[in-house]
Amino acid sequence: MSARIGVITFPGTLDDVDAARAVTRSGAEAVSLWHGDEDLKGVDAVIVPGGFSYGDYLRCGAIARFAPVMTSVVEAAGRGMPVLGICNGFQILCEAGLLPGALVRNDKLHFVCRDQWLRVENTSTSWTTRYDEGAEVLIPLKSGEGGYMADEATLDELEGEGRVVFRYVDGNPNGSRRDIAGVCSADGRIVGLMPHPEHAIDALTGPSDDGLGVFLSALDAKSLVTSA
Amino acid sequence: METPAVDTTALAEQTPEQAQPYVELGLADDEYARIREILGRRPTDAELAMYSVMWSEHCSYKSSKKHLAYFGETTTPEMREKMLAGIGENAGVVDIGDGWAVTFKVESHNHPSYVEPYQGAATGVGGIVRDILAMGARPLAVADPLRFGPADAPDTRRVLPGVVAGIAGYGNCLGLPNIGGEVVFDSSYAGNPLVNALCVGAMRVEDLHLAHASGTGNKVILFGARTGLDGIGGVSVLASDSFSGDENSGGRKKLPSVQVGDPFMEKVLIECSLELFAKKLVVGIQDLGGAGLACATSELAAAGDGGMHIDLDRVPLRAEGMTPAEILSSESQERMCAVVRPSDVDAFMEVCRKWDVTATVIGEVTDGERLVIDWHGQTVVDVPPRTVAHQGPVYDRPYARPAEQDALQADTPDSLPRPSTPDELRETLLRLISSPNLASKEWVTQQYDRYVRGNTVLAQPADSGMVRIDESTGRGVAVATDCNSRYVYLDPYAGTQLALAEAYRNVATSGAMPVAVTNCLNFGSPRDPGVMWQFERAVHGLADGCAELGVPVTGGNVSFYNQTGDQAILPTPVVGVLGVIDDVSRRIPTGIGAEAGESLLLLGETHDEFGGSAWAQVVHGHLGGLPPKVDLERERLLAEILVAGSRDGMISAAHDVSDGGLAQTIVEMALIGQCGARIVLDPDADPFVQLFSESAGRVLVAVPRTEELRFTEMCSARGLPWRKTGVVDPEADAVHIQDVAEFGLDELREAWEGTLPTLFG
Amino acid sequence: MARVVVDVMPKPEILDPQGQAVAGALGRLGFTGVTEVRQGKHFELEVDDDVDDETLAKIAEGFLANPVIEEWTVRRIDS
Amino acid sequence: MARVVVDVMPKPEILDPQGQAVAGALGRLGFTGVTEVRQGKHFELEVDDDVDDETLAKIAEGFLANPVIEEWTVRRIDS
Ligand SMILES: Nc1ncnc2c1ncn2[C@@H]1O[C@H](COP(=O)(O)OP(=O)(O)O)[C@@H](O)[C@H]1O
Ligand SMILES: [Mg+2]
Repeated sequence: MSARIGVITFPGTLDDVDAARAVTRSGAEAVSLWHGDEDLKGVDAVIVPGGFSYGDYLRCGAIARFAPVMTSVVEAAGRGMPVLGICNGFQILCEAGLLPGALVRNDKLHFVCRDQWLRVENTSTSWTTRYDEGAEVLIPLKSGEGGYMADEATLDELEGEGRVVFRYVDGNPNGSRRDIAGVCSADGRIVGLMPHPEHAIDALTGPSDDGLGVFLSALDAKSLVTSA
Repeated sequence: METPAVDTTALAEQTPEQAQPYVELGLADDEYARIREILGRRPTDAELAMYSVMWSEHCSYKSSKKHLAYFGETTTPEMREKMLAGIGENAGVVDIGDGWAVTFKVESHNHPSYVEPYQGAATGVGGIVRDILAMGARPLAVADPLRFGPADAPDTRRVLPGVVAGIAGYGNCLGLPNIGGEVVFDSSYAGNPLVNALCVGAMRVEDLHLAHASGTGNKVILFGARTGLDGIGGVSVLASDSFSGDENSGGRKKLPSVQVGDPFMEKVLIECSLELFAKKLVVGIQDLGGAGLACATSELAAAGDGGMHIDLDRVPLRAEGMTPAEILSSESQERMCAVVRPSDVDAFMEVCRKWDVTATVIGEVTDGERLVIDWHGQTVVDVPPRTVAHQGPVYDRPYARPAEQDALQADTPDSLPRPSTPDELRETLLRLISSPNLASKEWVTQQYDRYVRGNTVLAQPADSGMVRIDESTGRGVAVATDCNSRYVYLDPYAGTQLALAEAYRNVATSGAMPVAVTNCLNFGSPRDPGVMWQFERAVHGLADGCAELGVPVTGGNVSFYNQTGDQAILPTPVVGVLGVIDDVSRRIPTGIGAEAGESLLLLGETHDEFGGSAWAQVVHGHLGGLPPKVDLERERLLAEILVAGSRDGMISAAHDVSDGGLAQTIVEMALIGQCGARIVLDPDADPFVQLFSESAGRVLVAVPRTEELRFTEMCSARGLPWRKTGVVDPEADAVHIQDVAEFGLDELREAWEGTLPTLFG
Repeated sequence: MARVVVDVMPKPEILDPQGQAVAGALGRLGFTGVTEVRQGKHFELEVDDDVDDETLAKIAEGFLANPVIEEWTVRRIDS
Repeated sequence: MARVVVDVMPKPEILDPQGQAVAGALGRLGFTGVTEVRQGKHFELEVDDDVDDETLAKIAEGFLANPVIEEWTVRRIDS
């Protein structure tokens, strides 16, 4: 039976169709999850996609983290279910305390949409096993509040534990500390990143198909648990 | 403060002599007289508000209607074949095959964007997206043709970043990819920038929704944002006492006519509406844009087969003490109005609850012929809806070719000193590609999300934006908007045809077949006979051009009064062309270097044509003479060749030749493809003319060596002139123009990409 | 050296989608009793002592606030 | 009914690009003497009288501010 991967839709989520397409393209089944339902429909992993949940009012992700579905996600993540947060999803996971740090306004103050080179720094997370160590990938970045911030102690800890998963190369687009584009939880099962691998699954509609590896990796991650 | 007495129809009957501020509301004496005649009494405040706003230039097209009729007259039955909805609907709809229908339209939001650039531009995007949604379509993408004053003017530094941030802030949050547009600088736009927004949407043919309120007993439901004091502007004179007496008696002070957008609400409204359509819960639907409820109720009722009764007390309000006139003319954003069968109301409300969208039954369709609106149990509006929506005044404004036009056309660029030595040519090229109008627009476009929804196949920088509509078949559409207003100024008829030709060519250059046209006609004051002449010529040029190309005008928008003081903007009829491609995987990109060996072929003919050119502007600050010649027969042939070339895989890259000439085209193809090229000019012709002339009807194509013979034979057989102009050179990090100069790609990149970041930070 | 605080708020008649979103979320989070929320900007400026009130007013009106849609207050805080 | 003001500011050690941009622009506009600008958010809440300080503190810390990067103050304003 193929893996079933949930894709959450909040009001204002935009890239849910894209995330679902990427899941399907990788050979898994995409299951759509609604922000107002606590039910995770028995999925093996969850993607919190990009967009502007609740208009990004107050702070990006600040309102969405309180949605009923997030209660279940936090609980399932605690039991080891793989969770991926992309862009707004990354912001939501940080707000929810599943990942350390916070995302702030880009240093140049403008929204930035561009094809961005990233280095995959950790290939043992649930979402990166299909990449070669140190691989450089070209993936769209599109965000206005993508600057990764955490205090020095946290940053040192992340570096020390190998929890920086993706790093910007060829120029830091948004002022992120230590060029961090994505991080993971201590057990490597929760990953958040600002760039959009789901927009790089096909050279027709994206700059490359380099992003597919993220979704294929989830097939290998075979959940420790399945959501109830 | 006591609530002001409400003006009712009963009161109006009793006080026929009461003076009314119709002049302040923009109505002429005879227009006011006509309203009295229609109603057989004086209008109430609320009626006066409705008529004044619906009979405004913006809503009634009173100065342009007479001329716009020419579009209908020149549309042949053959051109009409694929049109499912045309002029007169919210947006035109075209059948693109396979059961798909596409709708697209451009609208202007010029004045609001000058007053408050961010919100003005943001709400411009919001408005056009609701227009497309109101056709029953899912909005797919947006584009934004923009015009500003000189790039280095201080006010441009206020307006441009705000406008761009507003379009980005709203469009990105809506989840609509931005796939194109224009950024043009000219001093004539200094006090009057042009912010035009285009939206394209798609639906299954059977899902087309028209704005009709039929079926007696059907409910009228207002849904979306609450109604506040947004954009009331002029109508606030009805509540102020400056007109009827004492300043201090508590009337409302004049409100800023600025609207603030809530893109999140709009996103939710889109998803909610699409779910309502899918569940077939909607009989008729109308977006609320300019003129708010006044427009939506009168247009819905006018288009239906009965009357309508509205209970204004039920409208959810955001501000206290709003008068009926204010509620009717409020331009609060993110609202829609639907007509729903009574048996579907519960299901309708259920969908709205799911999306957390406020929805309220505010009235119903009646079997009468009148639009009746009540407030606190009394009737404040009782009118024949057609008189409000469609029977506004029609002006036959005087128009005349300005006396200066001859002198302008006689002032040709022929005597301007031209570069001739290799050094001069080299310097001219670098100067042109770094000039604000020709420089890379990445500073603007990288603020726009072009990826969202994962169907964008081409976006800026590209000749046209292209989105996939059907993932299973690969069917998609391409859109381009163009207008060189310098050409239009020199010759409005030919200049508008050149705008059409360029947009048409841009669509074909990406491999799509052009099928329909929309427009946004931005002009100065219609009271100026010279401006009216420009307008009349532009409409004729466009309509005749469309007839010649066989593509119908499906809709458009007119924006008059674009001027600073007495100085009108350059006439700017922005033309949008929609094309269809049956498989987006055969799109033609702009950048070279994708194939191992490619030849560069210039299709079309180059003449010594510099009137209105970028060279004349940048180097000499000159505008005079005649624009390049337009040959639509040639454009059509060129398009057929490009589409055939794309279908048979004979073209690996292509880019049209327009502003800045061939030099600009080559530089962009090289920089976008990050690949060098060797160019060989015709030794028997002037290199300056070959590099910088702006002759129309030309495209530079890259053809794989293996296809070269087949492709050139096709061109020759069909009578399209072509000339081999060079080869792609992936080994070289340079563009080498034989006997002229060599340019490193880095040097070109710095010149082309450095300008806007330097100006705008 | 003085510290100056400038608060900038959307005008009362102008839509405040952010404030509305916050108010809505508070309700869903179970915080009852908050009937309205408006959200604006808060600036803290360190200024030399010779910067006078008129200059501060100009900075607030002409730059920190957008008078078309916002209102503002300027306060000096002793330090 | 009471009015409550919550001000939320980036922590001193967190980069504040918006504040920096404002400070830079003021310099270019010829306003000398403004040595530092920081930009945060200003919330005005209308709350029922029975909403206590503890609840307000929770709203500020748990929702209006993100303690990872921001600090905040809560003030009641009589009305
Ligand atoms: N320049 C034009 N060319 C063709 N049709 C036009 C033009 N300007 C306006 N129209 C048509 O007139 C109708 C009314 O336009 P408009 O008021 O902009 O529509 P809406 O009421 O949806 O805002 C529309 O169908 C529009 O397509
Ligand atoms: Mg409309």
